Amino acid sequence: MTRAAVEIPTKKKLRVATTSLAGCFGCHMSLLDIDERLVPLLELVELDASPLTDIKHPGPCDLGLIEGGLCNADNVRMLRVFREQCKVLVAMGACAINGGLPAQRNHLDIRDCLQTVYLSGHGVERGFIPNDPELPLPLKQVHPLHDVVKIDYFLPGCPPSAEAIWQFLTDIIAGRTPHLGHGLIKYD
Amino acid sequence: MALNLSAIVARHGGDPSRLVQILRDVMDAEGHVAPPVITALASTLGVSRGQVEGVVGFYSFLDSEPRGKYRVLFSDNITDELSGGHELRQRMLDAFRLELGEVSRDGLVSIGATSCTGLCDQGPAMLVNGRAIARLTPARIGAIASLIRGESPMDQWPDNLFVIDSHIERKDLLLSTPLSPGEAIDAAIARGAAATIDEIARSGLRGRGGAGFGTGQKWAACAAAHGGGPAERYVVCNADEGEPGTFKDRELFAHYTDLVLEGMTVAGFAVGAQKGLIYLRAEYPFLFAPLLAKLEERRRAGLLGRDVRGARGFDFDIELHIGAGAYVCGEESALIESLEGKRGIPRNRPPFPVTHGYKQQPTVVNNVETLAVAALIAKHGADFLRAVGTAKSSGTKVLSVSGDVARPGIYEYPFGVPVARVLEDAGARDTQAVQVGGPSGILLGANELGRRISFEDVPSAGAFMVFDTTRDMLAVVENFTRFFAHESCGFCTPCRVGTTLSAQMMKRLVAGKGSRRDMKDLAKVTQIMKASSHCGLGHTAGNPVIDALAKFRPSFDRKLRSLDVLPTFDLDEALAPAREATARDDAEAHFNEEES
Amino acid sequence: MTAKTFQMDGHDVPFEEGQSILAAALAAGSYVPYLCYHAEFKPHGSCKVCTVKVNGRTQASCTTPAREGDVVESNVDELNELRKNLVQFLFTEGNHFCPSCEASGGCALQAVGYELGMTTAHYSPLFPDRPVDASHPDVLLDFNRCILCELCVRASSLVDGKNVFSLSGRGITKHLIVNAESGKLADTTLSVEDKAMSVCPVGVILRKRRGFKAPIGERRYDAHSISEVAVAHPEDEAK
Amino acid sequence: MHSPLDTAEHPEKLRRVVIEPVSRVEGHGKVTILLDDQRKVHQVRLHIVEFRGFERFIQGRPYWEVPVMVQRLCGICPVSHHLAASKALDAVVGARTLTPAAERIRRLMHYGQILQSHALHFYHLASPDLLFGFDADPRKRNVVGVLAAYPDIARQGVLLRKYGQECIRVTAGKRVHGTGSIPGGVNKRVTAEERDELRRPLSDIRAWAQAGVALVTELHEHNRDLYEQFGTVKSSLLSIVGRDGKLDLYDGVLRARDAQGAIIFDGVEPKDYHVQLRENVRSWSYMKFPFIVSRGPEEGWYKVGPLARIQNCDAIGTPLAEAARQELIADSHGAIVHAPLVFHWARMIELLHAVEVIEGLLADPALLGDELVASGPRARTGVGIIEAPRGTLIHQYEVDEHDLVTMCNLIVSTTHNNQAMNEAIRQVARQHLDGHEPTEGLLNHIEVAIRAFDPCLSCATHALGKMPLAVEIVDAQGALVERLVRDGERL
Repeated sequence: MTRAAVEIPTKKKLRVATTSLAGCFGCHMSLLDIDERLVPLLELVELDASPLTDIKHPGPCDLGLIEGGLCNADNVRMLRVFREQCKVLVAMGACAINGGLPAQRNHLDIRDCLQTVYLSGHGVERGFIPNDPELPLPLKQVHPLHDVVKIDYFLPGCPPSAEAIWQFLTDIIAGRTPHLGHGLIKYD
Repeated sequence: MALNLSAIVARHGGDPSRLVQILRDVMDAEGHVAPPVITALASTLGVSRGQVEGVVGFYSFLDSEPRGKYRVLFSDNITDELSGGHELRQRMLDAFRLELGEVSRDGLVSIGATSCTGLCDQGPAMLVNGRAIARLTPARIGAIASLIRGESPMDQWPDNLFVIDSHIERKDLLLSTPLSPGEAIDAAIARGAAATIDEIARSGLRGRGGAGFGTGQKWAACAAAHGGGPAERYVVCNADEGEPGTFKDRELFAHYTDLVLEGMTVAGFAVGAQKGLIYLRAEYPFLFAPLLAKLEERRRAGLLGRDVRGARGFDFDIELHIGAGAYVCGEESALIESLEGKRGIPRNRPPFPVTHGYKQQPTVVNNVETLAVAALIAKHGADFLRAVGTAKSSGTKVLSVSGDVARPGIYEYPFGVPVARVLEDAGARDTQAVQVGGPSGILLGANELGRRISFEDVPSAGAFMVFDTTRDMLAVVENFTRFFAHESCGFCTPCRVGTTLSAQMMKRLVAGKGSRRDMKDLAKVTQIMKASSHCGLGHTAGNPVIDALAKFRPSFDRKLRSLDVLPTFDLDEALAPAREATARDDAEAHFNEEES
Repeated sequence: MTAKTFQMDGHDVPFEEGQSILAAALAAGSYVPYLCYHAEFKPHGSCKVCTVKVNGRTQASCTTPAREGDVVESNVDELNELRKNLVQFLFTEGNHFCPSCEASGGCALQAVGYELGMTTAHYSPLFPDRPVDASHPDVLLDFNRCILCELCVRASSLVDGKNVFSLSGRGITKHLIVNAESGKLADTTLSVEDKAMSVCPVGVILRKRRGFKAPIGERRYDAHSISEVAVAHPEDEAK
Repeated sequence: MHSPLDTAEHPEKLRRVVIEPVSRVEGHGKVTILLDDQRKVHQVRLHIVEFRGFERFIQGRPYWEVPVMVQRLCGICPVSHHLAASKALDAVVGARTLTPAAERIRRLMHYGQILQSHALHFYHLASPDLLFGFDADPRKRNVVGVLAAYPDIARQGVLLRKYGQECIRVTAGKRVHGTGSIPGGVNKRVTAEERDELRRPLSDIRAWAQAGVALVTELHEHNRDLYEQFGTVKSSLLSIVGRDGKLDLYDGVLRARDAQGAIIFDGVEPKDYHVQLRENVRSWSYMKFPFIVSRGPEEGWYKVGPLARIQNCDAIGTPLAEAARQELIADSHGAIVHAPLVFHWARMIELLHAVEVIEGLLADPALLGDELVASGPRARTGVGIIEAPRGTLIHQYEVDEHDLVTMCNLIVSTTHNNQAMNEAIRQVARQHLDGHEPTEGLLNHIEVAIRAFDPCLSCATHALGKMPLAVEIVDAQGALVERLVRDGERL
């Protein structure tokens, strides 16, 4: 294995934080699906807090990309941290935009959901509902991000395609208003 | 209460267009219209079951599931609210340990809310099994609760509970010109049909329901429909006085019945109709029996029936239809749908009712007050009306004055009367705002009291609700948005969704949980409703919001917190079910105040 | 004799007497977004997505008869914004989980959303509770996605002569019902050959056990946008 | 046996260190560590903190929607859920045997998934620890750092992942959350052009996969003690194996071995999984704790995933990967390996295997067939078991006569490893934290152990979620004394 010289970049890059709240990480996967273009992208972008880095909480950022909706108390708190830290906040993917599949529990009583999974769940022995203070409580309903904070842009799709994410990011980097042209807006 | 369905259907001649009336009778007999009854009715009447179920589902006063043996509905107009209606409602809910809209477990009582019952001059008001009770007080609520607990039959309840007062405070041309039964009909017959229409047209009479369309023009179009040839023509009296804050038709029907019926008959003569239909709102049950008696009396007097007043070939009779709780049926084409036994969905226009109305026949639909005025014109001529009012608004307007005034009631003025004059006469003090024409009308601020009631300036269907400076105008507007959300027929997207979103946003704003985004969205939603709704309900549903945003901006701003966006839901409350399931109450199981 | 025309967005559009502005525009190759319109049925104009300006007044183009010399605006920012808002209303009102919907890719609501550049439903979703009806052996009704266009109501009544579908409720509680005392589709006379089976523009009326048979890329609006499909085969699209 | 660090005797007297969220893993979780005044560790727990309720809201949905719906459990291995659900529902629609084309197309999809997920996990997420050291500068201890320092390795990782994703796109319609697999088969045939397109880069892909195996082998040899000791706790192993006993990640029967390699059960048909496995609930995690019934909840926990699989099977059916496997076995002189860091080695062997399998599928003319769906007599229930990238994945459904799902039970890979991960981090805490002030670098050791299992916490949140790191030091009364944010540069 050859090791290249490491340069800590000094040029001012676009500082980007990402996170997944009640999401499946599919949007992050789609971000990675820009494949080789990751290399030029990472020359223009500095990753702050993200599942890909060991920065656990975002500092001041130019851009925040959030995947996933609001399912529990922690999601709400983390979203607010992102809103405080990020100049531009983006709801990425169906869950962030409308709650997504997890919102299919919204017509159910969360108490009933918990009971089904932990009390009467198939093959569960001596079941009870986890109740440790370390665990964030689920919200009554799953909510989209814009129910709680201002969202600047919406990047739809489940997940948004790599092309859509690329288009969006290159627009932002170039200082343009992001515009998803034909074929890049998808809801599925 | 055994249900004799075939007797009910027979009473209505097995006529599917009487479906709403039939269902009302079923409600009276059984308290609800059960699914098997819907099935039986559909097959008896020869219509699809879905159509019957759809009608039951459309009207507020028809239920497919059992409500309480005593069905209590509190009037939810803003005037009821301002006079303590919500507190009384809560008192009654507490008495029976019920939530709003709930039926007690023993099936004894259900307590809900209904749109304005037209008793704003003597609110708060309620309906119990369709019967109106006004001037509610804690004592009356207590008495009613006892009667219900004792399961006392309603016809044994003290009569004084059901007394409806009359407050005619100012009379002008319409209310003070006497007319003997038959006089106007005679005059019209003498003048001839075409000339009667001309006379009406020349008088400048415009519809008193709010839109102000020329009555003569409407009659002429109806008479000329189908080339003026033979057709079944209809005259419909729109007495579905649903606009919150208006109760003038109630008084006209109570005390000027002959005048209204005379007007209908004149219209029937003028356009060549043989049948008149009164569409009376269900909230005025105290008018039903007197009205039916009056119709019978007029039949006996030769004022209705064959060869009216001896005029050969002028056969005209009037049928009474009662609504079932749907504001949108005040819209003339929705009203016609309802008369035909359907869901009250406004029709696409053209064609207009004057050519394709009731049963697709030429139909004139006029407001109660319009018809009463028409009777006077038939008798006294066009100039009688032209002599008062303004250039484009001849005659007078009957106003229903309520809210923060010393003397609520009926006030008739020549068109052109300044708003301030009405306020003064009614004994208003420290007026902050006046809602003229009801929620769909215009909200005037204190600096606009010099404006005049007329088609040129501030048109009004009759409602005149006064708010003094102690009132929270946001709460007023919130009540109105709730009203429209409840009354939207749901046919078109903008109104169906827009009214609901407006109501939600206003609710947040009033609770101090709204955001600037809510205000921006409110403005946008009302704009969408105005631009693309199917009928007047949607077009005007945003009016109070638009007016309030323009004229009472500080009221909104006071309630806003500084954040641009606030949660659209209560964060801590959203954790409550999970707290319950886990029996947790630690700090992490809550959003603290700062977070919420 | 020259055909009668009106002007739309600066172009002459020919029409036949009695034709609506929408029908004439589609026939002439000009797309106007719509959802509740269907060439085979009398338009009723409930979705309002086809709203245009006729001589300066906003009107639903499906229910407005074309008139000689009318000046119609359609493809302009103001109206597209209005339409987008109406589509947002529809998304807000129902439960539209496109990711797991078998109608995705062939859904007119979704395709019109794409066409209008909608990236979010914007408003706070209402998340109504609308249970599915799976009682029928061959047909599933998923009311979550209903946009109340009434095409099934019209098709069942006018073509199938069955009145399987109706509407009940009012305002935001308005909903599709079936013609059975049980409220269940199994107790109606619906059959899979009925016209009502094929008119749903979204994913409410579904042939059972057929979901996801069409792969991504081969669904109705995968290769061509709804604006292209609608004017290429206006009659077919309406079906 | 649970380690004593599962639950402290007097938690109220201890200080609490939190790693939240655990990063460079797929999903949300957090670790809490309780220490006494002498920094002795008393309690270590990996909490899965999210609950999404899939098992509940799938009830009442039509069965054919399920394979598409359950993918949203996880965007990293959506294909695993897609296929596990499809397999369960194959039974419901009576498709006892798939058509030859459908079988191959699903396998292509699945091995594409194994390839992309393993590449993602090793190159994008785990390699920074292994290449730079566990306590290297957190600012560069990520994929960007790898790109800068080892551009060739990073680039190969990106392209390997890309190739796997392309296999998925061709078979499922799109890279993430496609719709290709349906009950009874697939909806999309593979064209000759698509096949040829996938064949073109194969020789590079194979070479890079081999280089990947070589890289982990080299890393292991360079730091043998660490790789063998770090977080090592013995347990049973579980996976499916092919009916011929060979490694098969798409289909087979359940086999479990004890820590020494003796068979606990074998040949268990998927539908009988519940006879062998049950689940426990703990108060402090939304993720359940499965165990082998015959061993009981205390001792019946086990490991799943690459390390379990390559030791559980009799052999790997492809030559390059089998040779690599033999090397791994030889390295431990045939003893069962339990070291979490060796997961990486096993993972790269499987990655190589996936490339070989794909190569074989692309050479098989049956792949291009156009008979895609099979059916037969309906059944009420179905169980689908597949080896997802990170371990055994079980989907079970009951479907009523109206075609609606009435019961759903999911045991996802990460859930199987729940106890194993907890035990591993307890071991790491004992080995590295006890008596030390918890620094960022030390706390990353905890995460390194979690990462070795490649936990997909996203999957696990049908009851879950994400993992940053903050250290909160509280006094005996529970008041916050100090908060160290293990936040890369902002520590």
